[in-house]
Amino acid sequence: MAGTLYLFAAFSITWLIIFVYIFSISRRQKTLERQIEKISEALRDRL
Amino acid sequence: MSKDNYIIEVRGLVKKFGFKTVLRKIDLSLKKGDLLVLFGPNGAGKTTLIQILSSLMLPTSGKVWIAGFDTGYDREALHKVIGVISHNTFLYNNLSAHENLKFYGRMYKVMNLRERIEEVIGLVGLRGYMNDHVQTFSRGMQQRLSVARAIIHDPLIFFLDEPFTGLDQHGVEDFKQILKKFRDQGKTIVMTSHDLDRGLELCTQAAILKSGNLVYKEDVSNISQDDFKDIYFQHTGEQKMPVYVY
Amino acid sequence: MTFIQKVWAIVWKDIASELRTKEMLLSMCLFSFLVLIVFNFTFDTGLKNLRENISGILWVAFIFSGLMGLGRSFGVERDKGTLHGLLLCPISPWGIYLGKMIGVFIFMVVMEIFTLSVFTVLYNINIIPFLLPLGLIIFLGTLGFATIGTVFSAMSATTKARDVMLSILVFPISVPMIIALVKATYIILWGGAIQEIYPWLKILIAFDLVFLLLAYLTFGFIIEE
Amino acid sequence: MTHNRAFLKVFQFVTFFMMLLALYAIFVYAPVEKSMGIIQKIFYLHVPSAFLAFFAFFITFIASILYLYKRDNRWDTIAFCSAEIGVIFCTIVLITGPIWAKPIWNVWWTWDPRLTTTLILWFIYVAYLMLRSVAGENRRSNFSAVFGIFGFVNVPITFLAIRLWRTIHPLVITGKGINISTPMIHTLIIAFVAFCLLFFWLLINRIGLEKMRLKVEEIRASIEDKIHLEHEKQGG
Repeated sequence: MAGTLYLFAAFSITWLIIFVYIFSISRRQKTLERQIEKISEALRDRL
Repeated sequence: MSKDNYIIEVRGLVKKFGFKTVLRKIDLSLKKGDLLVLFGPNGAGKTTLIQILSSLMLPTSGKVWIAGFDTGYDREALHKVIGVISHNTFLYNNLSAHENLKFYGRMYKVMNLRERIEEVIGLVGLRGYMNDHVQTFSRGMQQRLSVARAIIHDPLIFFLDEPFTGLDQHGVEDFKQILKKFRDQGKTIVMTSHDLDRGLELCTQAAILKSGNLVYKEDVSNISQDDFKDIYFQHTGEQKMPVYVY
Repeated sequence: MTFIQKVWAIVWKDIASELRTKEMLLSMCLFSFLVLIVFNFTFDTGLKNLRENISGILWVAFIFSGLMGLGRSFGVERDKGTLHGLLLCPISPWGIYLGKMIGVFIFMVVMEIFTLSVFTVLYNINIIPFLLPLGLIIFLGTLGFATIGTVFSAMSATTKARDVMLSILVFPISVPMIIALVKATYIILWGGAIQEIYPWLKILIAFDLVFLLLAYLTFGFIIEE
Repeated sequence: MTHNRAFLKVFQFVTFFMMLLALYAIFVYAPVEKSMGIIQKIFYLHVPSAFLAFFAFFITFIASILYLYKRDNRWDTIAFCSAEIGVIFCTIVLITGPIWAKPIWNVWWTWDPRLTTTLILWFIYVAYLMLRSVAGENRRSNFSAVFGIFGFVNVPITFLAIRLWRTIHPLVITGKGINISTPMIHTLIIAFVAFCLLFFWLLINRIGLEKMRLKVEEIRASIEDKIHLEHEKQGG
């Protein structure tokens, strides 16, 4: 039974790490997209 | 690849720090014996240009040939023919004047080093301080010793970055004499200065750098100082000379 | 020949400059002395199991105080603005590297001779009979440490948090060398057969040669801007 | 661009599918190992992660060499992104290792050559990432490329040294062999492929992100530059 617990811990931690990483990538991507949006808006206003 | 008639040849020089452009497409050529003074407001890229010319920095794009040597490839050969003086003296504080010159003399493999040290140290008027440690020197004396250091290997080309910094009136006069002597010997000199009067007195060529652009470069031997000041203000848009704080 | 003379000029300049103040040598020696004393309290020296630790203590003292010397090797040149003067000299980056590296090596050896004599007294170990093999191991170890350390010293001198960065770069890379040094020193100090240290010697020699070669190939990239 | 995006979508779908398939294979298809019991299934996470961490650092090594050789910033980006993902996988190895060791050998950590080398590897590449964050902009690429080369060349020497060190010391733990059956090998292969796909999917996305960041920074710098120049013109 203890084995199952350890197994569960190992798998959940692994997935957690991977998902947190994917999440951080997508969040940074969103931030960049927002910045691009801002820049192009500012440029449109000037034109 | 060297251009025979030009001793300094800069083609399409661009320098960026990260994405920040410091120098934009600079073209510059100097003949042997020219004395060029680079003027320009703070942050115009003067020091960066001098550092690239003296191969301390690599250009982001473009080419620089000094005495026929490409600054990216023939650095060792290039270093033998250039002398650099900046507001940073490149001197070792814990060593004496003589030891500093001995070190640099050995690095440049100067022949008859002992006599040569005597000679250059006399030239900058520090003969009496030969065995004193550099850290006991005043700023002006350090700058003089820095001149001696730069000329120990008798270079063909000089790059001077704000060489008057920290010199007293007397030191400035001496330094001008040294520069005149070099000019008469046919050495090529590139120098940055914020001091229009002192700079103009000596130069045959003047250039103005502004925001990384070379906006002006002419032979100024026939232009009066006042005329040049007007040209300077016109090109830089400044109302007066920048105030430097060191 | 010219190359060797120029490299020697750099070494001479560093030594002459250090002998004026002796600041760095003194602090390195004092620091390693302190390490020996502190470890003496941490591991009760009366106990037999100290034998296991004693070679480790010695190398911790060497490496930590060596790190002080390394940090200053390029740090001082940058702070005092002499680095550009050095870079403008007509010598290849490899020559500058060798000059600085030999300087660090010599300072470390001086510190190590001092530390070893204190060590002999404090820990009651007679090292005279093992002087030759021990000297060889210390030579290889110090060389390896100076080899990688000089490269990272040149890097960290330009970064923020200079000293911390130097340790973070040096330690993980020096792991195989430290293992080999501690084990070989242990075998020598406790009278092991000389053949026993051969595998460790091989690792040390390989480490030194590989990283000297890498330094030769890459040092030019580190000092350019 | 659309072509690229479509490819990425397909790639993402395949990766996702393979990950599910791997989970199915690990928990349903693969039999429970006899001597270790169910805990042995960590093996399917641990081994591919270890391989990929190593592989990622190898990519960093090659990209670093190519960067110094070609002076092309793309190689620098690849080296950096690969190192970051390598650290992620390395972390997974270092966490699953002790979790596996504890119930089987009743210790969290063993100074086994492979595990110890992985730990050193982790330190080296965390140092690599730190170096990138503290180095000045015009030196960053060169420094990290040199360190990427030093770090990877160091790996075999470290492994040899640690192995030699462990064989001379008595081993507290003697590795129990795993009785591998054919379904287990199948499962391992599936998990391996799934992890490789995951790795490349992460790498492609991370490189895309880094390129986008650089592009935005460049655009921003050039706009600021234009404004600055225009401002000066008006002032003068």
